[in-house]
Amino acid sequence: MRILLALALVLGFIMTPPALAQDTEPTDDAAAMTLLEALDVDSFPVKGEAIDAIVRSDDPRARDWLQALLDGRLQRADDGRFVVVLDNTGRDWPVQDALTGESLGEMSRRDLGRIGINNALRNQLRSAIAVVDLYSPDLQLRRASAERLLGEVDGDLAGPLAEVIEEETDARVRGRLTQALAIYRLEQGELEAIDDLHGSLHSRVRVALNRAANADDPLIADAAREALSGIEQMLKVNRAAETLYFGLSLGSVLVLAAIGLAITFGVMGVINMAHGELIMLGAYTTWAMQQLLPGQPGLALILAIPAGFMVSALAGIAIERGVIQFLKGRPLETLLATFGISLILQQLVRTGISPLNRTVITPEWMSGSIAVNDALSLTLNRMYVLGFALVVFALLMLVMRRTRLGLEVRAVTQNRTMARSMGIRATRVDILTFALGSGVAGLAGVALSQLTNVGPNLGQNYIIDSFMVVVFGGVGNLWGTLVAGLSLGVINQVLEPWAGAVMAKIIVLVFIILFIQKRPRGLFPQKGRAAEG
Amino acid sequence: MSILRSLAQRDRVFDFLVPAASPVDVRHGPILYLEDVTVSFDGFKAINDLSLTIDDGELRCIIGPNGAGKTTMMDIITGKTRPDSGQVWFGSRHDLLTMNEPEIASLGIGRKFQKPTVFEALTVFENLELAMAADKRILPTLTARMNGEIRDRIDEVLEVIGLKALRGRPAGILSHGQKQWLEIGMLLMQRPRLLLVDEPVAGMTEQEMERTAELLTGLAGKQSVVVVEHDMGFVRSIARKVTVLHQGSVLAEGSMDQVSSDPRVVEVYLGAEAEEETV
Amino acid sequence: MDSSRLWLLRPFGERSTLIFLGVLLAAMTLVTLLHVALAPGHPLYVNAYTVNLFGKYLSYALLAVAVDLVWGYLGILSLGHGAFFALGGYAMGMYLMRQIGERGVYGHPVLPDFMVFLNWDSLPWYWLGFDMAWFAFLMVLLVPGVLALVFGFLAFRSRVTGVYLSIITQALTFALMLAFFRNEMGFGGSDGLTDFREILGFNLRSSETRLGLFLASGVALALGYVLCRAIVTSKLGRVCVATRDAEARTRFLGYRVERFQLFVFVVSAMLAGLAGALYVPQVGIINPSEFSPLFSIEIVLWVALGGRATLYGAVIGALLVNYAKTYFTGAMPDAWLFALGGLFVVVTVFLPKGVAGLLALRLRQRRDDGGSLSGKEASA
Amino acid sequence: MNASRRNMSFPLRTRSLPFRSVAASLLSAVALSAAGQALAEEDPIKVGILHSLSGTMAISESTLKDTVEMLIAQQNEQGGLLGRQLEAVVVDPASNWPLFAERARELLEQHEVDVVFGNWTSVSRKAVLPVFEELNGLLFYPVQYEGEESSENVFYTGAAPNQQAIPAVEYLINEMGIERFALLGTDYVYPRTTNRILEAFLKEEHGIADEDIMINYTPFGHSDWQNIVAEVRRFGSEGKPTAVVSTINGDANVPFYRELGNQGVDAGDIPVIAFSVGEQELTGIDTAPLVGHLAAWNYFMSVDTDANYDFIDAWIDWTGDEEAVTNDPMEAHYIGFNMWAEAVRKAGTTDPDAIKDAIIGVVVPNLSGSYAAMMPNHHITKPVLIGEVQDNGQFDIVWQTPSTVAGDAWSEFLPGSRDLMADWQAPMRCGNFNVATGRCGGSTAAEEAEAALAE
Repeated sequence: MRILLALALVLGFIMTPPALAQDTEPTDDAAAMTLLEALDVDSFPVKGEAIDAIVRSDDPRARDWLQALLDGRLQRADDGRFVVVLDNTGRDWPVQDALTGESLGEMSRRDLGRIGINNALRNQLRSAIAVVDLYSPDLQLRRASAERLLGEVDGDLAGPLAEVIEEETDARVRGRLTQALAIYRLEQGELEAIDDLHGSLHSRVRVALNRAANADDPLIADAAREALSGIEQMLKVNRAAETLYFGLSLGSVLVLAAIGLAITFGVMGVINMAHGELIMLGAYTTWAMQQLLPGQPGLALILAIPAGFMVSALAGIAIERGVIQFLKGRPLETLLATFGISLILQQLVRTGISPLNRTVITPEWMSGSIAVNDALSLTLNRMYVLGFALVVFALLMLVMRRTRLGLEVRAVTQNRTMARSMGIRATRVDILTFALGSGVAGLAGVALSQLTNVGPNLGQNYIIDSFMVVVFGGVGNLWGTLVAGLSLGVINQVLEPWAGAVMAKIIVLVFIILFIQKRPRGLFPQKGRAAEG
Repeated sequence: MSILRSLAQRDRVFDFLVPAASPVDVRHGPILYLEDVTVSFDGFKAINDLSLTIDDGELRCIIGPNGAGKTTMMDIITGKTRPDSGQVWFGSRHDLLTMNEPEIASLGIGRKFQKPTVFEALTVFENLELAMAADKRILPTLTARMNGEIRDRIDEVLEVIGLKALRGRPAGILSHGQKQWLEIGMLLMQRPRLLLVDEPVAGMTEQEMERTAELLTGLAGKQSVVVVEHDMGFVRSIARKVTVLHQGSVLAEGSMDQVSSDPRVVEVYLGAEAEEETV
Repeated sequence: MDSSRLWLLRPFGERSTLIFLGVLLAAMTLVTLLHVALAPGHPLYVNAYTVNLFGKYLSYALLAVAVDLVWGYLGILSLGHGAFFALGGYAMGMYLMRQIGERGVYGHPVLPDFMVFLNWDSLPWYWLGFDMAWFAFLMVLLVPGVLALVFGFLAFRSRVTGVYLSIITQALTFALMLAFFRNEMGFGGSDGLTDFREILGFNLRSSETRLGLFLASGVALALGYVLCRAIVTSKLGRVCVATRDAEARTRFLGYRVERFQLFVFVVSAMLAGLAGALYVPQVGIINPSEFSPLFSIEIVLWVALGGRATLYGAVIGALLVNYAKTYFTGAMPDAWLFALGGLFVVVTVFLPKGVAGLLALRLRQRRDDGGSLSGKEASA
Repeated sequence: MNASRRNMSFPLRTRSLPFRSVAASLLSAVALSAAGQALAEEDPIKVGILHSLSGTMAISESTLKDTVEMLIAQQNEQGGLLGRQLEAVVVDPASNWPLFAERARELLEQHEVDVVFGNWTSVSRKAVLPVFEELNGLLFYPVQYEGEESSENVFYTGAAPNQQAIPAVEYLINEMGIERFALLGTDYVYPRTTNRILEAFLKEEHGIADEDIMINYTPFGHSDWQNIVAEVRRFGSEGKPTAVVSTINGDANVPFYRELGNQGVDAGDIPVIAFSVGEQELTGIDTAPLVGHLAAWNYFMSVDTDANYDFIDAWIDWTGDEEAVTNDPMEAHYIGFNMWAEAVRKAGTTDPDAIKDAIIGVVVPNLSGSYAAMMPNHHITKPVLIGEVQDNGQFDIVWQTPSTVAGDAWSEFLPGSRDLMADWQAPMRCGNFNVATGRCGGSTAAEEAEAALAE
């Protein structure tokens, strides 16, 4: 595999750089056909040679073929033609001719045979494409290509690579390629190469240094060990930062799921067991938006934020008017009734939509991660959720502190009869509070659709955790919910590598149970006579 | 493991054979003694350096505007609220701050709440039965049997509070005034040394009020009674000694006439009343 | 001495208890006769499947009585009674597991199959003793009892009540479920304990044993009912009701409320454990899903539907809901969750006193024929 | 239906509630059983279907119910069996394991079905096993499982570990040059056993060192994979080619693959080979970041044979859903059903004992172009296929065993079962015959443990 890559690279590079091959004459179709036919064999090693041949062919269509092959779209029809499948969903697929590029309409999947590849070939294809891309004018492609070459450099590539480094204008690409070259030089026993590797957190560098630390040359071994110990120190810091991030991220999910509950439970004293299902409705709204706007998952997601809020808020109003208003002052009964509602909502989704999980697409700008450095990268979807949670929290605080509704809500919470006698319409406040809490649950659902399954059981998985967060934080205190959610998230993630995922969860639960015994009103209790209720 | 250990240490809690609390020692002075008691909620001092003594057999009225700390004081005496500092003694032997509500209750301190609380699902008779001074540990309660003596005692109290005809009805159907009496009846069943009565005549008719006044004055002498009340007319009709609370501490103390002529009291009261009227 | 025995006999003086026991006895006799005396194929013949089903219902009914004791009379809505039920079931399951002996698929004389399977070489300490019936049966009561004692001691001491208590009982059963799902725990992980062979020497796969278990469940239900009835009709029962309605007041009367709560909670947990122990040999498996919070909430529904604070209401509720469940999941599986969810809503909003409440209302209306007080009382 | 309604309304009208209620439910149950008996005299052959239609497992199991119903309809179109029509008896065990046992008993005792197709999880199979043995019923179990079982009354048409896990790992080692393995699984019996077998296999057969095997278990429905994926990433970044062998179950997969994608682990760096992720599970996942990850099954929807295309078309017509997918357990039911039908024809009766004798050795075509044979240990022969996920939610078959593999009831890699074998033919008729002691149901583990306890 390594040899093949080098071969492809060297030949491709020395004869004519493939990126520059555009202006050479296209080989004739018969030759192209031969090249492609060589791919239609069962043996993967033979296929590897065929790919190699395509790389060497200078055919301008080569990169497209390789890409189609990599994507599994290069197929052979029963009549012997090679086609590129444009869309492979359903029973009939639109195709185009691989040689001429003209559209051939739709073909039945029965009549098409795929040119299969495996992971070895996939790596070979990627490397071949990467080498081609090293000369690409597109900076992103060059960066990706440089990333791939780390640890893949050998004798044949070292010389040309040095020249590429000279001419490269982008500092990041140059740095990466220098490291790639340094790893090779270190393998060759060059002591100075270690200087280029100092402080790099990349795992391939570490592997190379580890190997060097066991080298026969004591000078190199010592230098490598010294470089490694520095790296290890930095890794520890990064590891801690990573765990903190994981914890905050998990915590933000808990906060989002719990904060709506903190409002309905804390402010109104209503135990809403259907809260999880309101979250689920928000998630399904996201899915529905994406169905309505095919091809624009990002826009759909953004639109789902208000839509999810509205859907859950309306459902919340329906629950409040339909059931909860009849159960004033009987919190345990609301618990049972809303539990019944949660069962009904789940089953509605199951029979109305599907018992199967729904696919919610993560938009491009939310996938992947931001690399802080080579050892620490923060996943983007979770970063967005964390930010979203904080924004939602801030807005809620604003609503509670700065608006008339917030004032009225607080008044009703403190003393319902007094508030009513002062002209506050307690019923209206109840409806609005419940709508607000439910709507926030919908927002949580929109966020969760980016992290986990969107299915009928989504809500159930969060309801107990949400109650724990609210109770732990102290009922009727939004700050408490924030602190409780984030700290439980961090505790969980710190414990997890040490105790395992299940034990971590059990420990957290037992901790909360014991904590409630110690401080029955949570971290931030309401004080005074009003709290005695 | 530590849970088990704490269970073991607290085996006292599960010991059903602890002797009943020893009688109150009033040989060396007052039956209730509060000194420098302070308690605050969220920075607000509900009780501020309060000192108060109640003599054995005394009937004391405590008045004061809203928020003066009357109910909080009751809470402290009965163990519901713990003060931040100060001392509370029952007789000269019992430090109430080291005890919880049932312990305090079984020492002989009975309390009637501001809002009448009776057990609505139980009958009037059963309410009194539960209140009766008896062995209140688990097994004796489980095996307790009704006998003639107990029945006589309950009937006696029913007579006093005038609810004999309603003995078999659930307490939930009683009128407001009847509930107040039932609660007083429950206090009587406890045979307390000290009765704490919070606003006994709120919502009562003139006639009912008179009866209540009779009841309370009849109790004094045998028991010590502390009455917290808003209704000045009622206070005047029963009071021998009055304490005025203001902002968590004692403003004035003495007979009704002395107190009502005290300029500070007048200011506090009139000011407060004027304020109340504007609301 | 005399008096302490008398409180247990007190329920026999009540008409409702006598009716309840009479009906139960009659039903048990009828099922037994129809099962034993008639030949299979006779239209009234009750087959072993049905006997088994009824046995299961009866153990559920006992569980419902246990929940009603704490919820109806003490006002503690436990959303974790499934945990006590499951622990009793596990204790019984461990006994039954040890009874398999060499007949397991691996033929190991001591270790249950799943331990051989997971390559354990000896029995964990907490499995010791479960080969003896008396020890296992004792554990059926003790394990749930001790858990309830420790949990209740902590909770009641710090006056965690109402909604908070409900939520932490739910957390308790959830934590136990997660724990029992772990294979390292040594309780068979998600598969739990199964493949039982015999109990006290009787073959579990014979219909005679099944009939015996059905009768045992009936007897346990009767005993449990009488015990609970004795408790709630005693002065202690009235203290419980007083605590439920006005906890602070009860404290000021000199009752150590937390001890009464603890006592009743522990009794209830033990009854739930007993119900679990009767349930397991009849269904042939015990696994962690019995700890699921959903199940615990469902039990509460049985009680709510039947009517709180009546005990016999709990029995009616358990029988009704489970019969409906058997029927619905057979006839229209999709409708079951709708029906169950709808029941929760309808019962809490429109039938706060449950079926028993309706019944009592009818009775009273008939008795005092348009009496003005009855309506008021029912709504109070 | 009437019975239940009557039962529900009784308490509202009468005084002596408990008696009437019990009596009513009793009567209705009796009526039910009487109805069952009357039907048993009729002609059709009854086929029981024991798959959850509600609860958490409904996602996977309800399609299997439809599959069996489709197969029954197809068989009836061809004139049924032995000149009799087939009739499906469907019950819903509602994803509740004790209810599985109860429903199995109902099928066998109340409805007197001739054969049952059903179950998905191992625990549900364990729960019904005693019932089938007691009442001598026949159960066809269609899902890949951990092995270590062979019952006279159960036919295992899904894969045993040697028909899925072991070939998959051999593929990783031989074809992809993998040297380190992260075995991730949901904490239940199937992953536990599979991973133990794989661990033993990797160490004994391929000399993989302890530090090159990482094992991790997570609870059902686990949704926060940050830590574990980070750990896998570190585990895989130490120079040796690494793969993840996943026995992660159902719902936990979506967040797992998502986290993998987001943390930048792609199939080229650390491929994941899954044993529980099939076409149906992929319908709930955005497959774009998964392309290239692997799955090992005995059937994929993308198998290129006419039999398969016919099956898919029939399935699409049956469900009326153009996007309907087929998967491995469906094929297992297809095979199991045809085997049973063949055995009924061969035996000329539906009597369980006759079927048990007749079915061993029955050979029927599977959907991937080869043949499935029922072995004496009640497992069947299957080809093993490795597929790579494509962006359309299908698998591209990249490798398959040259011939079919016979399922092992007892793994040779577990010490407890090394000496056990199953043979349900006369004269042996034993599911756990110990070749070391020559006894049925015995094991050397017994003596070892006794010695261990004695110490």
